[in-house]
Amino acid sequence: MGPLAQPTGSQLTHDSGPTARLEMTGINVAFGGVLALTDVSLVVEPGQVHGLIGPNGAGKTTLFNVACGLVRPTSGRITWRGEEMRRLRPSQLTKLGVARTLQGVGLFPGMTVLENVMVGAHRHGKAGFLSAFLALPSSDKDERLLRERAMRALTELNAERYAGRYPGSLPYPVQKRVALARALVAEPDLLLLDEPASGLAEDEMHELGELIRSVVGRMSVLLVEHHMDLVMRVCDQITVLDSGKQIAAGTPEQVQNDPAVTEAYLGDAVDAEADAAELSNVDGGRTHG
Amino acid sequence: MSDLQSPTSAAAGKATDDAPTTSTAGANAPSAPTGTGRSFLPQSTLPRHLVVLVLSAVLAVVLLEVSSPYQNSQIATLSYYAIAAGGLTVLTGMNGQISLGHGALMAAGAYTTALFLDADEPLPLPVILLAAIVVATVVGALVGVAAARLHGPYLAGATLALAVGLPGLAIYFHDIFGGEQGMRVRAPQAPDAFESFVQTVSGNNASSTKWLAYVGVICLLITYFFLANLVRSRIGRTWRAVRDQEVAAELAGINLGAWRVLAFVVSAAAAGLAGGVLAIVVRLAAPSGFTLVLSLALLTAIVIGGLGSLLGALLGSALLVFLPPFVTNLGSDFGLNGTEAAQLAPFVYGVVLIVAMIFAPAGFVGTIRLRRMTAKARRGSAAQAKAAGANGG
Amino acid sequence: MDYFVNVTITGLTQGIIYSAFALALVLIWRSTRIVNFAQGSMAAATTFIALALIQAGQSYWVALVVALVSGFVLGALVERVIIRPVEGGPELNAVIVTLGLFVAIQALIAIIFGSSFQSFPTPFGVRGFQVGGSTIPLTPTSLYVIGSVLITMALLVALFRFTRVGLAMRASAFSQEVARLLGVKVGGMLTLGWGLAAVVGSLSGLLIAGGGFVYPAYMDSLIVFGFVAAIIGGLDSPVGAIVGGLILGLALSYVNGYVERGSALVSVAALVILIVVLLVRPGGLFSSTTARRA
Amino acid sequence: MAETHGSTAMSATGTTGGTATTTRLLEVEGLSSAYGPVRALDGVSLSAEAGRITAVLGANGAGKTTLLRTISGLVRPVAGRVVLDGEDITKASVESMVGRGMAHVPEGRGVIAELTVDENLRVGALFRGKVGKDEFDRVYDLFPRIAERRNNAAHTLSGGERQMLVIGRALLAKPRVLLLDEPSLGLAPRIVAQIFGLLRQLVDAEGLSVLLVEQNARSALSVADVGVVLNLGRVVVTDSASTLMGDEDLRHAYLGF
Amino acid sequence: GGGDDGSSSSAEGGGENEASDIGVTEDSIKLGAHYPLTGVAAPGYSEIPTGVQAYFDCLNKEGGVYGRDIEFIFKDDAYNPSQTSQVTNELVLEEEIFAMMSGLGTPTHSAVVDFLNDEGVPDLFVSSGSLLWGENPEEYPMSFGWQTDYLSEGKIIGEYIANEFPDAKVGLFLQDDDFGQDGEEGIRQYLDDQIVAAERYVPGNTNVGPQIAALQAAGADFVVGFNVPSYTALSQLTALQLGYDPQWFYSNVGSDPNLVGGLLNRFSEGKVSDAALLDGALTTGYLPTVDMTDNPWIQEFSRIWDECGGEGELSNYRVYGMSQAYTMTQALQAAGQNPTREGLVEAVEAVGAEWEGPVFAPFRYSEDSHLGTSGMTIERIVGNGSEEVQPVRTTDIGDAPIEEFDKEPATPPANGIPDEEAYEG
Ligand SMILES: Nc1ncnc2c1ncn2[C@@H]1O[C@H](COP(=O)(O)OP(=O)(O)OP(=O)(O)O)[C@@H](O)[C@H]1O
Ligand SMILES: Nc1ncnc2c1ncn2[C@@H]1O[C@H](COP(=O)(O)OP(=O)(O)OP(=O)(O)O)[C@@H](O)[C@H]1O
Ligand SMILES: [Mg+2]
Ligand SMILES: [Mg+2]
Repeated sequence: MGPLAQPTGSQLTHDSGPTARLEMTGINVAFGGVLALTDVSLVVEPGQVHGLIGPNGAGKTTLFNVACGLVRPTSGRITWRGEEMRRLRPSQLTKLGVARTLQGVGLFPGMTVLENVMVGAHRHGKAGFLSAFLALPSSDKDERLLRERAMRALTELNAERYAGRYPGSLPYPVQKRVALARALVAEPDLLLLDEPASGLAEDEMHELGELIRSVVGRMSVLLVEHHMDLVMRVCDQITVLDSGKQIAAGTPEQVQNDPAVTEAYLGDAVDAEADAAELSNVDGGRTHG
Repeated sequence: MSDLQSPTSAAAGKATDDAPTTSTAGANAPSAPTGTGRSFLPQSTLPRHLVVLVLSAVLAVVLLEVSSPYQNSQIATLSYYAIAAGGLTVLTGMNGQISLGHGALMAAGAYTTALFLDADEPLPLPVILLAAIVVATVVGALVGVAAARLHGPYLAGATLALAVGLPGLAIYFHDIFGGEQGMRVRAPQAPDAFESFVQTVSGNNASSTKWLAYVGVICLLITYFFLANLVRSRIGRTWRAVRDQEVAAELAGINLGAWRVLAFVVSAAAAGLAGGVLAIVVRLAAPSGFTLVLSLALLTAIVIGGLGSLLGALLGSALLVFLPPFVTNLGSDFGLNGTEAAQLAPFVYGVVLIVAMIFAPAGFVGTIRLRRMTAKARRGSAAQAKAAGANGG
Repeated sequence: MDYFVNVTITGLTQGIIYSAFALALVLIWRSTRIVNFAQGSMAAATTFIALALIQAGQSYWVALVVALVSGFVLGALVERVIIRPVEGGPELNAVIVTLGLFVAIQALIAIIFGSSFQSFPTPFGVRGFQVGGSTIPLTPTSLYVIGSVLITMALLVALFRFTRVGLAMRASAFSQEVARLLGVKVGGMLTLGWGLAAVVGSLSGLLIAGGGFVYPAYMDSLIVFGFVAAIIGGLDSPVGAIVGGLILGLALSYVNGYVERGSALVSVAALVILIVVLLVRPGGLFSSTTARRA
Repeated sequence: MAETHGSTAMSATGTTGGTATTTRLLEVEGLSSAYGPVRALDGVSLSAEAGRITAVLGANGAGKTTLLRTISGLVRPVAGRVVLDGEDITKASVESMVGRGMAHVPEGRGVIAELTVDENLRVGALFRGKVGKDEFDRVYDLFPRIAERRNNAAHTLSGGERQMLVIGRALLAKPRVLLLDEPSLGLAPRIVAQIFGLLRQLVDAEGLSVLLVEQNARSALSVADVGVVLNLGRVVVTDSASTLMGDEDLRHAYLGF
Repeated sequence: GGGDDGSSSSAEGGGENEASDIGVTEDSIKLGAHYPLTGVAAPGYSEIPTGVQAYFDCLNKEGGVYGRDIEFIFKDDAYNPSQTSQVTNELVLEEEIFAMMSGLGTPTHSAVVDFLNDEGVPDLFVSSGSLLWGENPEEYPMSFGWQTDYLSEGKIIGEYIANEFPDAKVGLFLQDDDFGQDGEEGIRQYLDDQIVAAERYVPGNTNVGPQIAALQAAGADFVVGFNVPSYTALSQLTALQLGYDPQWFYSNVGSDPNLVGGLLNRFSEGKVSDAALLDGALTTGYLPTVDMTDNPWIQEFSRIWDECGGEGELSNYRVYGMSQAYTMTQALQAAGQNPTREGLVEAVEAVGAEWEGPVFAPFRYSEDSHLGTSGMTIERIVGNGSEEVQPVRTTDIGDAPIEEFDKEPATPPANGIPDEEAYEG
């Protein structure tokens, strides 16, 4: 168990009791003519890993964006810890105990890995402008604490040896780990992960799965992922979206055996081949002319 | 695990593993706690920066006392450019907001200083300069609020309009600000203590030019001290985060707008002080002193010097001050007449800008730093290869 | 009433000149994502070439063609030699390079052609038309200017909207590497973009010069207002450049004409207009939808 | 789940395709590349044959992406050659590659974000001159999701939609050699299966040669004929896909499963 | 006397040349100046130093002043006060000039006037008609104006119009700074009630349509412009567009018929069917202009330009520079064989008012005033030249009356080099 589980971390866990529950009801989002989400509802129970799956363009990232205040829903309610959140702004998230990773990596290219993670710990910074301006010892102490926190997060993700490097030249999975560290270092009660396993090899995915399970004691997780074995392994509950609508919800087993899900998302051999056969004349142009 | 006790040193070793790919990163390194290996300096910020401050002050006094009166005046000029460029470094280099309008913020400071010095019994100079800072800060805050939502060329355009627009107010309200003709500024007299100080230090006599140079340099050192503090703290890191990836920064709990405005405010404060120093050094606050050329010159200074680095801002400003007379005199030495030599200066300046950007895209400081990092990385990777070879075999 | 008409028309004719300049900025922005601060100097350079020809006895039209051609050559050359190394680098570096170019070219013009006032001819009359007994400040020359600018805009819109080259230019501007992988000759497109933009820039320089004085820095005041016009319109839109220029020209003319000592407020007014537009639409009037953030 | 479906698709057509007459369409000889002091490729040799899918595998940072980028000229090698169809293209320009029949789908969703979906496709077809509308329609049929977004700017697309767009765009170029860098990244399992199935068909029917870089070695090997394993910029092993699948030590050492 | 070889006959005082003050050696005197040589203000103004230089070069050939060569160093300030301050520092502190002369521009020179006076550097013959340099010698004891100040010019123009065009409805076209302001103040002293409109422009704003339209709308049939040359052209063109044809009167700064008229004519070739656009416009003069080919000063300056000048033709800007150099030579001669900065200033105050030269009317130099020449003619522009419509009249600032000036115009001395006696305190 990493240092995050040490006292500083556990101080926060008392919140993630029954109240640390995210509830989204009747969410609608439209971009111009595109209905990205239609009447989607979802509850992330405290201490659970909730999977969100669905075909590409189903609206998963959009739902994340709604939860983060990056996209304003045309209608619907978001309740976090029993309080309705209106006019939520992304920058308030960490204060509310919510952290998120971005699809892709989204690291700060001009900053070292350590600094990247320190930014994630922004909300734990106590020293204000004045103490920084005057270089008061409190500012230095604050920095030291943040740095230690960040190093612990990096260590937990086995990335501490990259601390002084710039992200641009690091292997993709390392970058993803750093991004995860940046989210974890905020010590959230709810962690939103958007495709954390994309670009990872199978063993790395395993490690990731274990990591996710290991943080569940401290926070709940909402996970978007296309790697089904990972999803099935780590999730307690799963919601399936297709074309902005919820088509299924339940435990991994229930979802896996739902024909609607197979049809829309998982596909099966027959389907895939039929598709391929039907479409393979994309390149008919060459043979015909 | 023992590394955890001093993560800085652990990271410092690794910092050399790779050179950052973006040129800004090169200049960022000083602020990154991992970048510098100057071990003789204390690690804590305050003592560290105080040591540098004192050393710089001593150096400055030596420089001012061994240099000629004209060089004194050039140093005075350098100081106001460098103060403004330092502020702009925070805004553009650290926070990624381009400003083509810092000349206007300097004007705010300069006119404030002129107005206060115009009084029959002017307040003490530090108070006046403080007022200049406050006024410029207020203007900067207003501009910052408007600018917080703008990006790239749109921000450039808005600040460009500011550079041209704000001095226009001085013409419109000519009864207060003296119109096109401007407000003449009576440079404040040196206190007696200054005279005895110079006497004891070097035995030179304390001219008003020297006094102004001292005022400029003192303001410069103080400004850079505070700016360096900010740059090395959480504040600086947050600014850079906003610059690099705004969505990720926002998700980390950073209020983009507020931090952008803060950067503008800090930067405007520096510009205000620079304007105040300019007013007393030039002895005039007039619209023609704050044309677009000034704003653009500041921007070129920080980029040529090395974007994001205070040292770079200083070097870039030095280029602004020393290059034109150097070229003009060189032209004269080669037998050009006064007009031709004068036209040569902007030509050479332009060419220098182009050549510098092509061959040293990270600026003076950034290029040197990148070079050093690459060299270290090369040594590092050679060592690694050796190790790997041993393993593989 | 006459006064209102006069102020309006002078505002429009001034505005179309801002538009012309803005159009060239838009073109370069669209084809290389660079704001070319050297636009004014480059245009001035070709104007001086045209002037030299006219003074040597050539007709206006010969000089015009030569100026446009030399504009193309200058633009292409500048892109190849000076801009190419900084393309794809940090945004600010390109800005600094064009600033350097701006200063250097202007100085070079002064060194070669001297820095005194010279007059530049216009092929059409400069007397206002008579409308119902009174003269309105619309002259054959201003019609020539308006016509040229509108035609140029139409050509540009067509280029980008309907031609393969236009598409290739845009692709190159947005993403060099992807465009290259798709077989687009990116280098050529960037050069072409600068060449064409310099042609439009030269045209604007000649139109602005026509019937007035030229000297090495004669485009300086336009750089600001032309840029502001382009920003108001939204840097990506040729139509926006025209509209932005006209709005700016009109607004400034009204400030100038209806506010006591308004001339002193013109630059302030430009600032205010720009800020108001950008507060409502941070990407200019004709900007497309805002980007998806995550 | 994806893996199972992928391998099913392969088993239907893949094994037979492998025996078709093979010509060495693309040959890479002793290729080395470096980023500054960092050497990313070190004397890599391999060949990709017509009618075959060659999977390039290896841990993160092994140099897979660099290999593809060097082949298509985005990275200039410090040593070695790239030969396409008997012609040395090591020094050929990036722009000329697609005209020579080589299409490269870069890592990380190489859409031109500011252009619309339709314009993105049109840019991909520019080098071919006039391209019939029906060919565009076929891409849209293949990926109905992006058909709906035809006139939207590409930056509004979801991650997976972008991936569909770039793959569809590459197909429009009608390449003989297709370099794919992690095509399954961010795609729903069903789409992955569909794309792999489609690839198999094209390869078998048209003699297309595919160089497929995948992080997910299992699913890549399930569709490929040949596997090349890179480690620290060097080729460790080249063998048939089925052999590699069977070699447990190798899988553990380099392929992470 | 050391290098006395003829023409500087006032070296008769005898004695040796000494390095009597900063910038003075046994055989040279250093003078400095600042002008806009680059940028927007360069056209025209950048020619002034070439005139000064040509004059001094010829003077040096003839033995200079008391055998000393005049070394004239001029620097570019791009019309930016900060830069003026920098180059002035360079001139004073690094080059160690003896005196500043001909520094150009009101805002620019404002930036250095305090410094020059604090340092005790004579600041002679500032190239600007602002009152600042001459009005109050107590504040700026080292500074001297040279050309007619704008207030006096305004008065002379006002009186002329009141006398000759008593029924005219006068509109003013003014640059929005001290230049326009002083001019307006002077004019209003004489014809306040005739003025129907006063329109202002700010340089850099090239649309003067609203201003001209407003003058037209106000019914002004006589327009007086206190503007710079490029705005003369703009106002003419705009008036043409509007079909507006009042009697124009441009103040001296904006009129240069040779420059503006010539340029206007050239571009409008064939297209404006009338003859010269500026034809018939009125203006003022205090110096001969190049079109006056019969004027002996112009003839002398042409010779100097041919012999000692650089490229290009003699222009009115160069005549201006040469005339200043001429006055400067008078001042240096008056300062005596071994001049000091103090002595130079004293000499100008004491005898400057008596100097004769190309300038039409005497300077007002005294202990109480450092204002330059006091008189102007009124001229009508004809073609590229002008004809006098009212001979020189002189006045002063404040409510000083306007007087006719009847002295014969001076003629240039041999070689165009003055011969003033040393003023002995
Ligand atoms: N700003 C926007 N403007 C227009 N359309 C948008 C915007 N953002 C999202 N969309 C559309 O909304 C739909 C849902 O997108 P979203 O990114 O939520 O999908 P997703 O489920 O995350 O898909 P993927 O698995 O591919 O990442 C997509 O079709 C997308 O094109
Ligand atoms: N732009 C770059 N600058 C410096 N080093 C780089 C750069 N790109 C890649 N590298 C380094 O080159 C090596 C090979 O990288 P490459 O991207 O080819 O690996 P990969 O096998 O594609 O990995 P991944 O699975 O992460 O995509 C790595 O060590 C990486 O750190
Ligand atoms: Mg998504
Ligand atoms: Mg890769």
